[in-house]
Amino acid sequence: MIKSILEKFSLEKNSSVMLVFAAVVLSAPIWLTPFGANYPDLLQKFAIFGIFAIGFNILFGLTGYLSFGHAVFLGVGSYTAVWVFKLFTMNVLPAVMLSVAIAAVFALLIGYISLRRSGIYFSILTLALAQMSYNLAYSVLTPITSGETGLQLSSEDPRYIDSLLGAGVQEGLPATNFFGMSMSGYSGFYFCAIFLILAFYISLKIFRSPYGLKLIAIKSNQKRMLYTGFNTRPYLLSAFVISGMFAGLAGGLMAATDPLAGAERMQWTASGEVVLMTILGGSGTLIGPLLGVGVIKYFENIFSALNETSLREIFNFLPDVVADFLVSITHVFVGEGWHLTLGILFMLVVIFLPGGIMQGVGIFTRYYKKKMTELKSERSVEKGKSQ
Amino acid sequence: MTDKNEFDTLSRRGFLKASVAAAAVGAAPMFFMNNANAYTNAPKGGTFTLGFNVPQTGAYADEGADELRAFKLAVKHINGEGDGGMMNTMKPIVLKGNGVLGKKAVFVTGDTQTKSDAARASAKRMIEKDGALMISGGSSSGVAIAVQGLCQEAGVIFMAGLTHSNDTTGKDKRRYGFRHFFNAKMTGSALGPVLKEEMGTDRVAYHLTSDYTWGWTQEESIKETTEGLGWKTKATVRTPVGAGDFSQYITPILNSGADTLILNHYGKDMVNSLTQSVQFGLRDKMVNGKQFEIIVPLYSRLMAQGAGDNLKGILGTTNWNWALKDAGSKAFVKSFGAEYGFPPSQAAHTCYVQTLLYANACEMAGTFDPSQVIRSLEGFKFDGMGNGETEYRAEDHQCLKDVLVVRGNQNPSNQFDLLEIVKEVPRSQVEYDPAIFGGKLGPYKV
Amino acid sequence: MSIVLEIKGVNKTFGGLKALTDVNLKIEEGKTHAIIGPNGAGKSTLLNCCIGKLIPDSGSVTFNGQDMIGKQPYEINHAGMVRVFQTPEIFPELSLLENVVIPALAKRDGIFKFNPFKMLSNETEIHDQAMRALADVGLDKFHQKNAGSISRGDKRRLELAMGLIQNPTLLLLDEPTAGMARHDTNQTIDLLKKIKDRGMTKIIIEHDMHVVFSLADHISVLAQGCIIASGTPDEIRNNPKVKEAYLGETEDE
Amino acid sequence: MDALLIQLLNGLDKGGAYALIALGLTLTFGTLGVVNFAHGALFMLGAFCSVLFKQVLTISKKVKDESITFFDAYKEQPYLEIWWGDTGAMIIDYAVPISIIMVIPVMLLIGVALERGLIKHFYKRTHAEQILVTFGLAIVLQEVIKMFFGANPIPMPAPDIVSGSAAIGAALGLSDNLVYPWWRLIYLVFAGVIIFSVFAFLRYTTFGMVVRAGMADRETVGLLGINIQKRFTIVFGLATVVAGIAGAMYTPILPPDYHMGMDFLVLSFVVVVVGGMGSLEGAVAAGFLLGMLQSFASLNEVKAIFPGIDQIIIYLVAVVILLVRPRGLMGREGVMEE
Repeated sequence: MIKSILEKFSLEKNSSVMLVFAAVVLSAPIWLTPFGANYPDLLQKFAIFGIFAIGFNILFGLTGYLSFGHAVFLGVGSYTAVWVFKLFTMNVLPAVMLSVAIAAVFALLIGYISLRRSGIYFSILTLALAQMSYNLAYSVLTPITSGETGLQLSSEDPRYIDSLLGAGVQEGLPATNFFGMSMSGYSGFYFCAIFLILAFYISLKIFRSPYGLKLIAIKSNQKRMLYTGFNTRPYLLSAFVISGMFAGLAGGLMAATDPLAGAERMQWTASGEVVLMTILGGSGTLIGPLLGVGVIKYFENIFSALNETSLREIFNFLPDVVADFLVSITHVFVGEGWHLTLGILFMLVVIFLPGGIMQGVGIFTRYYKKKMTELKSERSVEKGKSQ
Repeated sequence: MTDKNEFDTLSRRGFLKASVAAAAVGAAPMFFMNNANAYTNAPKGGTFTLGFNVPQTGAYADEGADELRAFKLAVKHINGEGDGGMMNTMKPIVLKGNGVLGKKAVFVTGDTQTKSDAARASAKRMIEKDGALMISGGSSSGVAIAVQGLCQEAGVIFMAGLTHSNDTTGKDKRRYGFRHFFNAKMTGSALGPVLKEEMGTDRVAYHLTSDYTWGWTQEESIKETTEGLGWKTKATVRTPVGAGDFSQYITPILNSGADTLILNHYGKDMVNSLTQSVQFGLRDKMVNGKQFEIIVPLYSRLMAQGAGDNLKGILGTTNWNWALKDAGSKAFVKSFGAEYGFPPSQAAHTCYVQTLLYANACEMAGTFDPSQVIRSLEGFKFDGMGNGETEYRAEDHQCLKDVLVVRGNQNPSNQFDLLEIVKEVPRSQVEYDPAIFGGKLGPYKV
Repeated sequence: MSIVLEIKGVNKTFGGLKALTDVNLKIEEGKTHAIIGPNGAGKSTLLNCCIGKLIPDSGSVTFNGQDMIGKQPYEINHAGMVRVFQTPEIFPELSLLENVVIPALAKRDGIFKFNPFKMLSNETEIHDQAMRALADVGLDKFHQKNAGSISRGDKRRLELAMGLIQNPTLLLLDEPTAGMARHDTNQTIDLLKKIKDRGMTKIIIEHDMHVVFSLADHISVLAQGCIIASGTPDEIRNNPKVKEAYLGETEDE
Repeated sequence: MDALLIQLLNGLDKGGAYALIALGLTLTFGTLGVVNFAHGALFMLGAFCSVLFKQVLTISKKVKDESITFFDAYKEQPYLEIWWGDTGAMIIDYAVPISIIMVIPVMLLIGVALERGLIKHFYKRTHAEQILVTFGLAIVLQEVIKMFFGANPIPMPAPDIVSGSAAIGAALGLSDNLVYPWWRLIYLVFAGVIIFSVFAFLRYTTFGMVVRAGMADRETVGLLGINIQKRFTIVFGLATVVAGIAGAMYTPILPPDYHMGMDFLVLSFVVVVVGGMGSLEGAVAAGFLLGMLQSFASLNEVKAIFPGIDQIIIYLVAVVILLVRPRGLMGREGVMEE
């Protein structure tokens, strides 16, 4: 599975892959318009969770180690970024950089402990450590995290660097910026998109490096790796830290585009979400996790917002009786029923496409290619006949 | 994959080139951004959009569904459909039942999931995609504070739904945020005299408190009140949110010498802790020669159904109850009941009132410009909305009004008759100095 | 001739069962040393004690003057002792080429190297080396095939290539022809003969006497955890003790 | 002293509940090799079977409350009470324990249907895929329940006679403060009986012997030509029934709502893993250990020294145990380690 995708991609040049990827990402505001998903917040979420999932995939997709506590690094990244905004400057660059660094420290710590075990024991260790962090952040660590309310900016924050640089005291809260560029709206999306492209590039490089091959080999047969002369622990730990840093970056960007950090970002359900995204899209593939992100975030934001009124608008070209019937059926699956639809989707995808959406894509392209070659051969046969 | 001849590596420069080229393609939508408007989402055409952000999944989904029903009803009434509900009883009112400023109200909905992140994402969608002028709804203080902060940044008015923490209009208050619902401080002030009357001045209280900001503010407010009465506080124990089984926190109460248990829990936690406390026989106990009592400071009829008979005789406060007999409440219950076949909850009531108040303020201001609408809401005094004479205090955007002290009904006459009104504590008794909680409202213009 | 591997007084018990009793063995450089014995004689236990999978209760295992006991498997690998497994331990999801590339990388990169930005496609040297190793075992034509999809015999040969590419001082072969058809066995014997002149020291654990006598320079016979005989193939062939304990039963084969 | 005794009892009680929910989960793990994220949902389904049963029993004659004019409000009286008087009232009062009669066959049916229709096809799939499909199933199940029963908890009181507390202290000549709810004591005994029955079933029947052999070595048992498939179906059904009755009997303690399964999911996984994958004894031991520790960690005296310890104790213990004992308390090598 992994290999076939790898080879499929290696047939093309890295640079052309990157070119296509960058073009697709940066033009997302245009081609997502017909889906109603072209507004800045959702675009930012696509990019940010894309980074999160790409990072998670480096650990899970390559080494097969299923972490159930990756959201901790997302949360840590967010808290770090908001604290940098509060204490130092509203410029997002130091915040994002520090988010990655602090997340790396946490990942090193949690990874060092959890990687002493493998299989489900590893998963439970990460889960337990993450839940501990979440529970503490929600309650006793409130002075640092603001607990349930979430850490927010306040007009009383010192912001030492900004005040040193003489940013005048303004009424209301300052906004995050990248050397003056606003982090909300489309510019915020492009800022995140650049990081997404960078993250994808790093992931691509890792997938195609000797290091990446060794990680895949660990997933394939860890025992053999030991006897082949590799100490697998540092490989796993480095992959864990890298993916933790990606999550930290995503957390930092979340805070950069929307300066709030809440404890629920670290809850097990948040960790579970990235697992589901990755598997749904196709773990171990380069693009799969991004597709998973797209589907789940789209459901969460667009499907949940549909209600009977909006459904009626969609179906109003039909005769009333048919429209009523369709509305009465579909409204079960949208709005408050979006969870139901998501659950059904999970089941359908995994039953029929064990490799996730990417497997579906693979089947489709293979079918398409086969058809094309059949068509060609038919034509040549016909040509042969006519001659 | 090691077949080296088939590909070359991507140089750093090539990568940059690729990105720049793609950026050029993607830059186009930037121009759609509209900077010319004087304020966010100024309505175009014959409609204006309201965003109703309620929990549709998770523990508060039923409460959210009830809020949504109220919102839909409010929009109908504003647009002059239906029987008009509180439009007929609200005083003063400038709404004419033809929409607002000649524009019809339309709405979009979203799911907060009772999570700050999801609620903010949903509110952002409403603002950025659907062009919502006002956001309302919600069923927890964490969400309310998170969304309120966002609305301040975006320049969109937030009319809070069910949120009871002091922080919403205290340390986290915002110029663009308004709360009609009462708060923990007011609960404490309202309960005080009733507790004194019913339980005397010589009691020992034991608090079980949900371990998050709302729980803490309520514990603080109740403690202040009861200690003011002369009660002692034996212990304040923090319990994790969603603990499910509270038995390990209840057992120590038996030996503590306390004679009153105060449950600073809401929703599912309240249902579970109350059910389990009663099972442990707390209410049958005699301590210090007094009958042991349980108090649930914040009641919700909807959630309380889950506690069943355990609720009977237990004191608490509520923002509003459908059994109130004033004209405003009757009008609202009548149109809600006719529409949906059952009475509205307090969450539905507050959301309905908030929507009407917002619409009325726009009409009064003569514009949808939030900086003007805020000014007309600040200090606005009104009546006929079910809570007696009410004022939106300008200093902290908290509605000051009467508070209901209620008790679980011992002998309900029907399936909705769960709460019995003990006392309508007048506004004068629950008022407080807005300065005590600190916080800053921020600017009118963002 | 110098001694590559020296096993001295090794004992190992499992529960109450004595698996190895005072085993002494010296393996000379460049020689092919076969260890034979009936099932349950302790051959695999002995091998596992050499490569770090098991720790003997007493005794020492010295390789090139280094004590091997308690060492991690990857340390033993880098010391120059490489094992070829009895049941093929390969990377079934990867291609044949990648299967051989990995041990080649181990040889070059050591126990850990962090090089995520190096492209695999630029590793020309490793690639050529791997293709040569596959050619040695006759698998170079299928190098793109999935290792999980090839026949068992091919898997064994793939493993051999994975061992050979590391060019170890000592190669431990655990029943290299077990479960192979006669034709495949002969091919493997030819292959092992071919690499004999590379000067690699080998230990072969084997049931098949045909294989043993065609390859070994020196044979040790293990029975019930004890070495009962050691010597050249001819000496072993004529040793009555061995005949009694072991060969008698299999001569008809 | 009393405080410690009652906390000990509370720990046992919690432990019984944890052990019971972990038991079914570890059965599915150990025998079928399936990571079942829908196990919590099955617990929830059991509880709602009981709710449904009670709702059927309390189908009522509705007398309109004439004082309410804006909508229909009723004073309700169940037909059972009208027809059979006190006997009817008593049947309703005992709804929860009686509902077990319905819960067992219904859950068995659900379990068998799920195994045949879905789980069966996932024995050979990766754990990640099992997680995704069972998680999807859990969401679907809970959303369906939400559609019919709403999101709010539903009160399910215990029979009146056992709704209060047992005065254990007074009976033993100790302090009057040593009381414990009857229903929790019943649940503890019930958990013990179920756990014991499952163990006995696996130990003393041929069927159980094969299943245990299957837990130890799946392939060999398959090779013996035993129809393992059929047994797997029964085991899954058994696990479903255990989860279901555990849920049904828990309703007086925790008024059920559609989300309760998810709330128990993480906890039950931690219990199973701390016990050791595939070890029934381990799961039970871990259940009691964690219940006990959680109970004592929640004492005010302990919390005063370690703030927040009650919130993390379970996870902390899980981490420590897994680091000290690589495969949990009683796990075997090679199970679920890939």
